[in-house]
Amino acid sequence: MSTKHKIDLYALTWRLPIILWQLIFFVGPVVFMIAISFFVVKNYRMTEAFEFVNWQRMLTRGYFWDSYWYTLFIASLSAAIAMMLAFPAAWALAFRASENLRRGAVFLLIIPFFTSYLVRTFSWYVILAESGVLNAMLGYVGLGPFKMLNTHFGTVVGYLTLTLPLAVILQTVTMANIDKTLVEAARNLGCKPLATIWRVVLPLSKTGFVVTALFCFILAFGDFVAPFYLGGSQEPTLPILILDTTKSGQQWPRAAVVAIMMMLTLFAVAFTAIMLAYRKPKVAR
Amino acid sequence: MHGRGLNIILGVYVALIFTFVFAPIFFSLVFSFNSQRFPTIPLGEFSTEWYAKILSDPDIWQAVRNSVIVSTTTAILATTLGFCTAYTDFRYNFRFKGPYLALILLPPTIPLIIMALAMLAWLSRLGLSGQLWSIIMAHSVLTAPFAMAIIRLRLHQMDPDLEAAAWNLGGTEWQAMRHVIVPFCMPAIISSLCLTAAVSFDEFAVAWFVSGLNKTVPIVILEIVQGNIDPQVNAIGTFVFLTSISLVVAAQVIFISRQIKSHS
Amino acid sequence: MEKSNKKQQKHYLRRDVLRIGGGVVLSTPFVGRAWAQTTEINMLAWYGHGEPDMVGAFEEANNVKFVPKYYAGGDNMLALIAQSPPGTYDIILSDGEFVQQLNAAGYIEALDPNDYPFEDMLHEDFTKFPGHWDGDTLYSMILRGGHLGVSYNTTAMSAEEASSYEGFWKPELKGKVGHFDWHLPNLGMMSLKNGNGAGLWDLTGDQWQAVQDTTMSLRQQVGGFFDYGGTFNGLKNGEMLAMCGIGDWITGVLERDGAPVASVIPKEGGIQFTESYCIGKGSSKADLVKSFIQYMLSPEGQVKSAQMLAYPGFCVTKAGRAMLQEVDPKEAKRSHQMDGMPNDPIALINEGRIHYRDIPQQQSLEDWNDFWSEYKNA
Amino acid sequence: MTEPLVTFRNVEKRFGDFVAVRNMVLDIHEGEFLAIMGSSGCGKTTTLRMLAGLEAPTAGEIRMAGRLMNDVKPHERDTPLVWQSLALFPFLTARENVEFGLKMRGVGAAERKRRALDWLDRMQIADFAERNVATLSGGQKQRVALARSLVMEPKMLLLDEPLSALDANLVIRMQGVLTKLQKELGITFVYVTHSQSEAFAMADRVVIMSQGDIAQVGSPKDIYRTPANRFVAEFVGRNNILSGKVLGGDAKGMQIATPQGTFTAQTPQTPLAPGQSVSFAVSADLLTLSETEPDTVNKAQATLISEEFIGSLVTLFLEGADGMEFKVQMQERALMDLDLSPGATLWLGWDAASASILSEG
Repeated sequence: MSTKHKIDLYALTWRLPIILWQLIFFVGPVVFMIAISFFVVKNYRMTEAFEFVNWQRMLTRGYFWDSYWYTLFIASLSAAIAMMLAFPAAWALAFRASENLRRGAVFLLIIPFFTSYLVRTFSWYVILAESGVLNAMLGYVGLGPFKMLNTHFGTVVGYLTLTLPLAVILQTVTMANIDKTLVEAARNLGCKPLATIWRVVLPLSKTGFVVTALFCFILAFGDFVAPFYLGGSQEPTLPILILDTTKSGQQWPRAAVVAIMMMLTLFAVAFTAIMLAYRKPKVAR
Repeated sequence: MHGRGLNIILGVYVALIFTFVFAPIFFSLVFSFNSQRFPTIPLGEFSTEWYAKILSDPDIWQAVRNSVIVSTTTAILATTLGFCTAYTDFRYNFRFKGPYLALILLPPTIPLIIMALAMLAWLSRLGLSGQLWSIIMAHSVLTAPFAMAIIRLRLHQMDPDLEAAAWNLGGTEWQAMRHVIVPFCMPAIISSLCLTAAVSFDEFAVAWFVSGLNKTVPIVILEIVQGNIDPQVNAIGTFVFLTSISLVVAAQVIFISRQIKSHS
Repeated sequence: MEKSNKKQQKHYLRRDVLRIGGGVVLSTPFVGRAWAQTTEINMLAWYGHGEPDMVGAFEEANNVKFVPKYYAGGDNMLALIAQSPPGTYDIILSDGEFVQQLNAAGYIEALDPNDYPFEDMLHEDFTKFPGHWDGDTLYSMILRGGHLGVSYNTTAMSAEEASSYEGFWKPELKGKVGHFDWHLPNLGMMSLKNGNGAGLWDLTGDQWQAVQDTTMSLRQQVGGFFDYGGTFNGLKNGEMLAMCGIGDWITGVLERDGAPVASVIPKEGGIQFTESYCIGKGSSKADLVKSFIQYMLSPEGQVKSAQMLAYPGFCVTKAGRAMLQEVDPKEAKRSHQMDGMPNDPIALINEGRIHYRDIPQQQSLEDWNDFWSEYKNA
Repeated sequence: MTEPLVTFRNVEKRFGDFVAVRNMVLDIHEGEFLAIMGSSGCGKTTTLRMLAGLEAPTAGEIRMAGRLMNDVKPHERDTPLVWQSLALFPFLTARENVEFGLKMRGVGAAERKRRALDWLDRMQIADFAERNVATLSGGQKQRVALARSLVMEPKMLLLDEPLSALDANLVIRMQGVLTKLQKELGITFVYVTHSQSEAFAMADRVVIMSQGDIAQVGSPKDIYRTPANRFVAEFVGRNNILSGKVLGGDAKGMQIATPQGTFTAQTPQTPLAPGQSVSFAVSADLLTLSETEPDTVNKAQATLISEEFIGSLVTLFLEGADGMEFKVQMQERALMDLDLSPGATLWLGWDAASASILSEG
């Protein structure tokens, strides 16, 4: 706590190694990736250079932009669906469930996070197949079969596998932390239940919800497993494009271009979201 | 507020959500004991064939061994990184604290596939790719923020006077760290070790890119899914599930339940 | 650079011991630690080539252990080699048409032709396979081949319909046609459909445009793009009723499993994939690898290749074929590897209905690849 | 007196632009009970933290027994602190908490235990020695905290509002415990508080701080009866503060003209020139109240506004000329024969000795 200008060995011990570690293993790779996007590939070998050819090539390709808008769309859509599906459950857990029940539910929802996502995806594959579990069950009640695999539906189911538990957990925790008396006060003042949610619960949970939606978006945006195995990679999302690009002929520089475009998009989305989340709520909406 | 009917509807809804979340886990378990190579309805016979197969495959044992090495080392490294950052954030104020915190907190916002690409390119440039170490370095960066968050939350609950009290009673800064900060954070440290180990144990995108010829369990799963797809995947999945779940339960029992309790 | 890629690791378990039973294994998983050190051979190959059914017996006999890295396409293979230090891979299983590029880039060692049974080849093409020789120097040893045509679900398509690539456009198949996610075999087939015949890889600008148009017209039929596992699963569970870009190498596995699928070589002609072994440049285990290649070219090895669990390929040696007929007549019959049988792969080659897979002659691989990405996004 | 235990010489502490302590000059003597008092943000806690070495002065010198302490680290000092939050280690038992300092100083386990139990016994909580501190009551925790500091056998004990979290009854009890301890041990207590009653009840000397400055140092009685300046007068007790201009005066008294009339106050040590602006304070309990004009030196008429009872003590609020509010404090029975209906006009009276001139500061 001294204000001396001597080198404080103790303070540096907790600071310097982390800075170094993160510079080498986090900043390093990201910066290097940016550098790579200017390299060129000759005979399947990457050669150092400073050329814009990769940028030019990728950004002028129709399929890049098709993938880009599709990925943005499907990731946003699945984040929105995850948020909406999660809300009633989270609301019930936050306001209607006992504390023990809530804790148990959150605990259960943590479990899937630590089971293999690949295995769960593979399981969906079997469930959603035309001859799969779900269609068989629907068949008993005379419905279907429906084509669910290799469709946008399949992709979204895959994304939800990843994001829905997270959305429910974060929403529940957010709403459980709302001061209950505010909700009761609103009810007491004659606010109808739905209006209470709209005028009291949602504004109070805004920050938490925006962050939750952002996480859902990030997870879906960067996932290649769901669109590939459940969506039949049509249309290919950006992560699949990255894989395709690296697979075909060491085109790392072009993959780097795609990756950088993804990062820029994410930063833009995250920035907007954070601005939204921390903006002062309008009074009396 | 009104009543029973709403509660029932909500209960059913929550049950549906849980069904969605647990269906793949449940069916994976079922298929792992199903004799068919390509599971369809109706199911085939009960069989432990796939378990016998993975248990007798030395490559899978090697992968398990690799995964254990990677996840424990990652857990220790990430928790150390997380602890240092959390403590620095708790204790100090300095000019570039914002960037400093961003440095450790940003990685999860970057999609794994991008991290994977960048890591491989960078590590092979440094001559560090294709080894177990490569996975560990990448995973430690990816999981440290979770460790940081857990430990920071715990420190947030600590009376800041405790550390000063230790100095005041004649302890050096190092002694205070050892006898006060670390014991106080111990539950969070253990939780963090469990959680980071579990995350690392299941991560495949980055591991797949940087691992070279060293395979961890999720990479083996990925290769089976990409290649000779068969219910071994489910058997391994069940195994991974059991491992992760014991780690998570440990973490839960020790720390998380306390967090939720004190926050609601 | 680093030696670690080649670093010797202890071989923990021996397969035969483990086959005794899982329970024993579970209690003593690392019992093999004290055993003699095993030489590791790094293999770069398509999925399945490093699995126990292929290499297990050789590993046993020679106290070696194969460490496989699987790739997904020839350009992927080249990329993987390019980004690894020389000597990383001891043995490379390459598609025939990529050998030339491997050689040009200096990734592979020369072989001694006297080591291998060239006198016993089933077809003269196999002795002087394109790209495998540079003048009189041998660089790659052919292992096996397979034919690509129309693969289909026999309940959804008749053999008649499948006998032309036209079959993919059958209205009932809308959304049920799948692609193996690699441009070469798919675009090759479209080129054959356009009647380019033997010139399927040597396309003028107009022809290339026509191939693109033909391909695009198929897009509405397409239900997905799959890797090996996905192709497999899609055909098996009926999600896909016809697949473009594959052949018996996938349907054969499913047939063995009792699925109603088949592959035929349509009247426009079929494509042959050819798989060949190369020795990685700078490998310190070239002698071991050589004896492995010899082993795989022996009748025993050829039978293993024909029976390979991941996907079958036909024998290239007469002795291998004879032995297959003897030890596994069922598989020999299923794969038509019997003289006088219709669709005998060797007979198909003799009839001129088979074209070896190659890389585009007038366009770059990149152009094809770019079009493929566009097509996927369409 | 012997050489002071602690000397502050022109000590200043800044946090960025904020000056927490300004040009502090203060001696702390051996064996005294010194209270530092002030409202929050006045610098009292910063002063204490500088004594403990938790903050280093920005300028000036702090010496302990002659030794310059500015840059001596906290753990190299002998200044145990009883924290406002108590800062007991929640993962340790009561005994382990008390042992902590000894452990840091490398005292052997057996010796540590003996001394810790000894002190716990002395604080009458030996029964709870092996209990986790989280399970103890507020008063018990307080005693553990005291024992933890005193087991170090310091020459000086620092206390930072240690009683602020306790309920009123317990505060009185603990005040007794603290004064008794201090007398028995004969060591210096430096006690920081915002509570007048605590400071005045226990301390030998009180330091009153305001915005980083020392406003007054003195015995409780000095401060109460003769506040040095307007701040102290307003802060301490219930003072009536009147402002005006000096007319003149001699050693016996000074005449001051105010909007409420001309009054005589005690002559300060530094005489004031006529015409100078000045304030003086009269403690509320030194005012007399009557229906007829009193025969005191100073008198003024005022209208009763309201009254406030605390037990048998009554505070009356009256309005004098120019809207000046007077406060009068007295026993209830002394008011028996007065007409106390609101709006009644009453006479206030006080002696010149009761009115002390405040230095402007």
